[in-house]
Amino acid sequence: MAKLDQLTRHIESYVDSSATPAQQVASMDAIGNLVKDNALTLEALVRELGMYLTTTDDIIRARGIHLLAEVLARIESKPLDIATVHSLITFFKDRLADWRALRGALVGCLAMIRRKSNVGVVTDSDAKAVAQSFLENLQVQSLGQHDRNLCFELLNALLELYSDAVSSLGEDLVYGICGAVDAEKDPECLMLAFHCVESLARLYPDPSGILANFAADIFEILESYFPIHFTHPGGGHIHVQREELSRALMSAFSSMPFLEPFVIPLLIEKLSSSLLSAKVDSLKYLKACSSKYGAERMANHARAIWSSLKDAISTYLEEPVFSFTSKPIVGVNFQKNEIVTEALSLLQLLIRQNSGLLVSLIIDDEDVNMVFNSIACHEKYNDIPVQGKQKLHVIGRILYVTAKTSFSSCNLVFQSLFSRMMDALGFSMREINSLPTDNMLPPTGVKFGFLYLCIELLSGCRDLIAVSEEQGLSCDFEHETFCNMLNHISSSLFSAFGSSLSSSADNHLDPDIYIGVKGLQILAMFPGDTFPITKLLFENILRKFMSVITEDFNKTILWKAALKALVHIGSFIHKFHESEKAKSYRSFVVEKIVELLSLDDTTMPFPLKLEALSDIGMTGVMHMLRVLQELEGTVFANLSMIFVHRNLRSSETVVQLLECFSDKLLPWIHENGCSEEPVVHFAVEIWSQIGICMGFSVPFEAKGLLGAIMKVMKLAVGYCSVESQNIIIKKAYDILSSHTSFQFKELEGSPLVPGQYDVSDRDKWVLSIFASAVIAVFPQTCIPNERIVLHLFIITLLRGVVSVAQALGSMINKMISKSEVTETSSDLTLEEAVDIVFNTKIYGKIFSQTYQGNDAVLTDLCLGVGTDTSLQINAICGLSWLGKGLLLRGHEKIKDVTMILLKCLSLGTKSALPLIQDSQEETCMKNLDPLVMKCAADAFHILLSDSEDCLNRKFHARIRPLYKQRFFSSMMPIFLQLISKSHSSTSRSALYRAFAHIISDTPLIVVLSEAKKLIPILLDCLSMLTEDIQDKDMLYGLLLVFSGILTERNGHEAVAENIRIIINGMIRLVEYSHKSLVRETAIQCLVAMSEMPHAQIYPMRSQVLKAISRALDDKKRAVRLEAVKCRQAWA
Amino acid sequence: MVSGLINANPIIYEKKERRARPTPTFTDDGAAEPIDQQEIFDHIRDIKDPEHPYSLEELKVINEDAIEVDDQHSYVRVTFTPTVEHCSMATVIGLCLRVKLMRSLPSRYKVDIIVAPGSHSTEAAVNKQLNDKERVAAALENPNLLDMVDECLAPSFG
Amino acid sequence: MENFNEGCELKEFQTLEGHSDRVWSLAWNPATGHSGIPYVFASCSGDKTVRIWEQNLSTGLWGCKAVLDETHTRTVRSCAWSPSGKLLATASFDATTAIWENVGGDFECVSTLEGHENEVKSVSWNASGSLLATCGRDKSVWIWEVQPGNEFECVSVLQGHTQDVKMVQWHPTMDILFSCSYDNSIKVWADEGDSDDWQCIQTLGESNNGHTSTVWALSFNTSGDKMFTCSDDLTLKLWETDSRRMQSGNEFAPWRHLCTLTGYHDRTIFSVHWSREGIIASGAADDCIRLFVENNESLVDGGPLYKLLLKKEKAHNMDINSVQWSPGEKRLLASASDDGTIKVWELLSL
Amino acid sequence: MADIFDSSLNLEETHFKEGYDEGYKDGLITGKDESKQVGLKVGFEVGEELGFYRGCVNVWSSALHVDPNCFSSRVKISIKQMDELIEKYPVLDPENLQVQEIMDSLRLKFKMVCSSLHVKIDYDGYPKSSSDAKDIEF
Repeated sequence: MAKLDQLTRHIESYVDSSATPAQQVASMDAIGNLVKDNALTLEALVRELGMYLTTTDDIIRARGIHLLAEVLARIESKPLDIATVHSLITFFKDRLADWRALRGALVGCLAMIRRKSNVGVVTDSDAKAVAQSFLENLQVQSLGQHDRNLCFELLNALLELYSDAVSSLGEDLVYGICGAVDAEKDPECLMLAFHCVESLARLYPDPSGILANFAADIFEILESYFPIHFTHPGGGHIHVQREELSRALMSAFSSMPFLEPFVIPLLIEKLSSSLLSAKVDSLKYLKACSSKYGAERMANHARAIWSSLKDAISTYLEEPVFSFTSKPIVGVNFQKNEIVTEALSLLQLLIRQNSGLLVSLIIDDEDVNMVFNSIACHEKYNDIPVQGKQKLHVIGRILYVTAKTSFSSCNLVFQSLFSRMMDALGFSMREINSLPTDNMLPPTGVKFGFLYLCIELLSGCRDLIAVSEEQGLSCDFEHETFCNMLNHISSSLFSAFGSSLSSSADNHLDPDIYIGVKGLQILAMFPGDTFPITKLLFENILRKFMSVITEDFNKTILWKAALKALVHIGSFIHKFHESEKAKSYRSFVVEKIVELLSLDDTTMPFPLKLEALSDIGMTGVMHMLRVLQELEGTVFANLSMIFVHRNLRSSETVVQLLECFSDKLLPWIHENGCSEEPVVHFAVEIWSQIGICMGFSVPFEAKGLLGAIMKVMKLAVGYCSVESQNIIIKKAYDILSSHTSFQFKELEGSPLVPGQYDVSDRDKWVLSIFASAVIAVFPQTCIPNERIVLHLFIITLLRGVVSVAQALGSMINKMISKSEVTETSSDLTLEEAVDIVFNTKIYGKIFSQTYQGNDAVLTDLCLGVGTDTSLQINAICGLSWLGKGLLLRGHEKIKDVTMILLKCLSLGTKSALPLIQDSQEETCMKNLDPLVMKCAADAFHILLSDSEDCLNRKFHARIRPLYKQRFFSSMMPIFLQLISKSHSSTSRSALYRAFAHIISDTPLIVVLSEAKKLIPILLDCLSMLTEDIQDKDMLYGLLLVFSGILTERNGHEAVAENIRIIINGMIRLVEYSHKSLVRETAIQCLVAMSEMPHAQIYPMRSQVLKAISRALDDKKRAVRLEAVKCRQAWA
Repeated sequence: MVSGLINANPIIYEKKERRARPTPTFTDDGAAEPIDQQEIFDHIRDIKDPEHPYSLEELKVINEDAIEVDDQHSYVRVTFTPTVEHCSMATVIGLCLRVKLMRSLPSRYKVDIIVAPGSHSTEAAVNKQLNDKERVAAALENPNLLDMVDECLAPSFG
Repeated sequence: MENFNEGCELKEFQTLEGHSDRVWSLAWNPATGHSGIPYVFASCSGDKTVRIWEQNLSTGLWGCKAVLDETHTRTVRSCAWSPSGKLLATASFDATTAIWENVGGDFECVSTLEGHENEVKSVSWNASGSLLATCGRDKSVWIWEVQPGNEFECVSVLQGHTQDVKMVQWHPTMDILFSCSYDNSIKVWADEGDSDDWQCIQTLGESNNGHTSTVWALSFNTSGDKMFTCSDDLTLKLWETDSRRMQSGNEFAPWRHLCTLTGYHDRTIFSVHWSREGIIASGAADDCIRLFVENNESLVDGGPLYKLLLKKEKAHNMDINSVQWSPGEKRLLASASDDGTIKVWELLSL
Repeated sequence: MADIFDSSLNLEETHFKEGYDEGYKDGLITGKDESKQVGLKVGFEVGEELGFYRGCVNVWSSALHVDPNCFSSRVKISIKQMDELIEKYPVLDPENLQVQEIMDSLRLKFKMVCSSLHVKIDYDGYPKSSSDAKDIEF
């Protein structure tokens, strides 16, 4: 009972016209749920609604019916018995006549019709009845948008779910639907309407049946919509996109083959419209229709379509890009253009449908003939008049498409046109049986046009073959005419292209060289070992190109083109590297190129050799391996040349070789994941070489050499896996320990007493290379005898070997810490290592013969024990790389390091440095040396800047996220304090310098957060940096940070408090004479300042304007322009 | 004053592509870049016409070749061509040119603004007025005129 | 008077900064610079102010003694001291002319003369200080009479120029008014009879081989029988009248063109001034100051009557708007420029 | 015999004649009222300005009646001259050549009096009406 009045309440609230839509929906859902979970039977509901459904009050009645309908729509999946279904559908069917209550009726019918068969479904007869009543009662176009929408929904539902039932309605149905669709404007309704038409077509497929009789009318209705374009502003409330709608119309069109006589002419006509979208649409439609309508029907229009296609292509095809770098590798490359693409694919479709007809059209086309008779005969590209070129390219494309579409079309075009071309080129196709010979030069000169057409044609049929091979359909090409023709004429073609290539001096345009090279390339890229292109010919082509490579290296364009072609061929052939042709490629190209290196002719410039070598190498793994092998050989041959005969020329050679290796080959190997074995071998070999050479006196002055070797070593190791790294490092260590004069015995104990006070150049050499190997290893890689290595590094970094310092840093960075250690391994833990580095005593004598004090540790040296400044500087430099290692992995020891550095910077302000005991108070009093301070300050740059040489991702460093941020925020307060406390000007400027480094190396956002505190100091830093020209770049870097703060929104209130000093500072920088970028940026800062509150900046106005008026006369234009802007901003 | 536009529908011309200068290499940071034709042109090309939403360049009122500059002797002469022969806006346009250059060039510069010979009915008069600095100064103290000028000089949105 | 030759030097004595815009003109106080009274001059500027500069007797340097602002609302174009040196008249683009009185060192505006439709461009006192003349863009020249109690009454409005009038200047000895204009002419005005009936009694235009462009300024020699005018046509012109007939006063002595100094200047000449000793200074838009003197040789062979004594290149960084010789013993020249500065020069003969 | 054609031969002429006459008639009429309009306008303007000066002069003269020495002699003269000029103005004879001249000297005198009396009266009627044009002159 309770339920009932609950129900009535809902009903009333719904029917009540004053209720808000939300309320109505709510009550609808409520009722729906009641019914869904059987709390209420439909019968009950209907009984309840009774009077609402029948009352004469239109509004109430309409609402009542609508309510019932909506409820039904909500319970579509609820099983209902046949009787109920029947009575309901009958009810709604009848209501269709009641136009005042139409909405409900439509919703109701729709809900019922859409019911699935397993839950009680409308019978065919009922459905048919609905359809009838619909057709009798509804004037769709007289209804509102929403109702029309419903109508079409209903129609679609009927047509799809009850096709058989409604089909019997025949003419009435067709007629009714036409009426409904006619003059529909709303996009959403149209979507449905088009769909109706389409289903209608499915209903009456018979080409001469009922529907066909209506063809004219249907077309008349649809025609007006093509091409679809939205008049009212796009987007907005419309949910339908133009494309969808266009597609819907397209399938409507294409669904009715009998529309062909109407549709195709329309489309052809629209194809010539000036509206771009119309063109594209017509092409798309034509494609859709022709595939649906079929060859026979389309044949009637072939000629018309052909000519308008040709026009379309001619208007939109641009000049080809005559280059080898751009895709596609085989064919000719054109700018993408939608119309051209569509047109060509349509053409392809038509050809596939009816090759005979289309090809004959093409062959007989007057443009084609014009091209063949006149245009193609010109010798050079630029002899051809512009329109001529255009025609040539168009016909070329068309031939390409024709050839690649199908065997039949390919055959046809070959039989007709190809032989004509050959005749024109002076090769008779007559004696088709004469065996191909290589040295068969064309009797006539080069004819650009024909060669160009050949290329298009060849790449066409080449693609055809390639594709059909990929699809694995085993067709024997021996029986394809075109293959035979090609096979027979190929060597003539070869000589034709070849001659054009050899005749082309380098002053020629690219196109002339292009066709020659391209032609040969395509010939060489036909699949199959013997047919249609024989191995012999293939080899000839390779020879041809190789001769260019080895002889014509002065003709840059030609040379590069040939090399590219070889590369393309190489990477193509490499796919089937077992094939004969692959073999000959290896012997004719790879081997020859490789030989170039070893044979010592000075004619061909070495860089070119290397370019060829690397490019060919990168065509495939096998080739690469061969190249590596050779390169390695050459490197070592030359190395021994250097070491044994101190031959400096070969040292240049080696440097170039190594650079090629590290810049080109290594990355390729890495990316193409081929085995690292050769790389490892290479690295190891270098070490053995070093081992050997140690006997002799190496020209160590050849700095370039050392650099190159170090680089290669780093990269090689860096790219390798842990295992391989172990191998290399092991080898390296052996060499180091056995072939240098370092006394490893002495290095074990402490204090460290190095055998001699200065390391020999040779040892430095080996050490640096070793260091660069160490720099690049993975954390897991084990370094033998780490303790000794550490000691060695400590000693030698004091001698100023930077790479050693970097290696030390890298080691510390990658050491496994105690906590991480899994199984007890022999190698050091991080903690031990750190202990070694910071606490190993170094024998006093090392830092000066005279020094009588006791032994010291590294950090003491930084603080300047002893008198030797250079020693101290080296120590600091070493410490800073060490620090970088620690900082990156976020080790707390970095604090001590920075404290020591600070100690070197700031004198007599110990209070700020709790961490440092005053043991060396007196020592730090005497390290006033500004050089030392500068070095200590620059240490902070080393700490924070990203280095290319070491401690980066490439070399597997451990990098803790946000380490810069952390460091910055920990250092900032300390620096603020130190700076405020420091009295001596030298240390103050040193502090500024260090801080400047920190700020400019920290991400801007972080700096921004502290902007308020920083600005005054920043300004001091800036003015300090203006003193020494050396610092101009640093100054610029810092200024950029500063301008960053100014331009940043949330920088503003920080700025507000310092307006005066900022402006004054910037005005000073506007005068900075050593770097115009500084002046420029300073002015930009002033511009930014002009946006501060007017009241605050007004007092400064005249000053600024004065400074700017001077800047207006700056000697650099960029500065002047900024000045003008600034003046505008402040005026 | 003639109500309505002096020249209701002027011909609009292509904007010339801003010539990109070779980016100065900072290796020769010391090398001076004297003020040249193009720089002057870039200063004035975007000035808007007093009665059209187009720039003087688009209206071909000015073009680069009509600028004569001698940085050594600090001298510039700009010759402009009013859209129509009797354009009463000529003086205002000239004024805009002068003001813009006054604001953009070093103070050492001497600037002459003249109407292209035969391009204006009262050529001499216009030239005399535009180059009488006393009258220009007075003009720039006249709020109505100054607004008009600033309006024309306002950095162009385009 | 002594004979100037080459071997003179115009030495910069002091540069005075203070104006925040171009300085249009300046005027030495005639009652200063002798018998121990420190030199004083006034300058007026585009910054709407007038500044009074006084020489410090101990240092010999000038300092800004007073700034006369908040009276004129636009550029102050020119200023002139009454012969007594008590009153200073200033003409402004705000269409008014202000009269300032020096009361115990500080200046107060005792009267403003209104009447011009727009910019007033020049003001000048007659020799006796009883009459004041102003001119402006409205093409008219106004003559005012000084009444007791700093009252000024319009005597007459002279209309004759066809374009704005750039400068008015009274004859050094007689009540004859000279005006020069944008219409390229110089007009001479005199009172016919005694009934305030001022008429134009002579026009020196192109027809009397006068100037071919704007005439910016004019200046008389001490005796008043010669006058130099300077112009936008890049020339200086010398005019002469019969001094005896003029002194007799019962009939008007017409002025005639004597000679033209051309080829010396290459931009507009804004100012010309004639020193007691007969040295003519010119200031022009080419930033140069030039000095000319009579060419005694020329009397024998008909060479040029006047010759260039010296040319001071880059005397200022920008246009020179006004050059004025000081009263008193010293040969001081003051120059005012667009660069916002005033320079005091001393002419030294080596 | 030929007279059948006459009419057609003279067709253009007759048409032209008719057209001309009509045009002429219209021209006369429209011309008349246009000039009438202009006359009204100008007449009104002149009248207004004259009236304005007349008013001022009357005020001043009556002031002089009360206190003959309230203005300087020069001002008295000027006022008197203005009076005469206004009288002299040939209101009913616009063709008269003096018109402009008189009006000019009237304006001049007026300005002089005002400035001498330090009064700021401006006739903001006809002459200033095209002020917006003046705005951009310099």
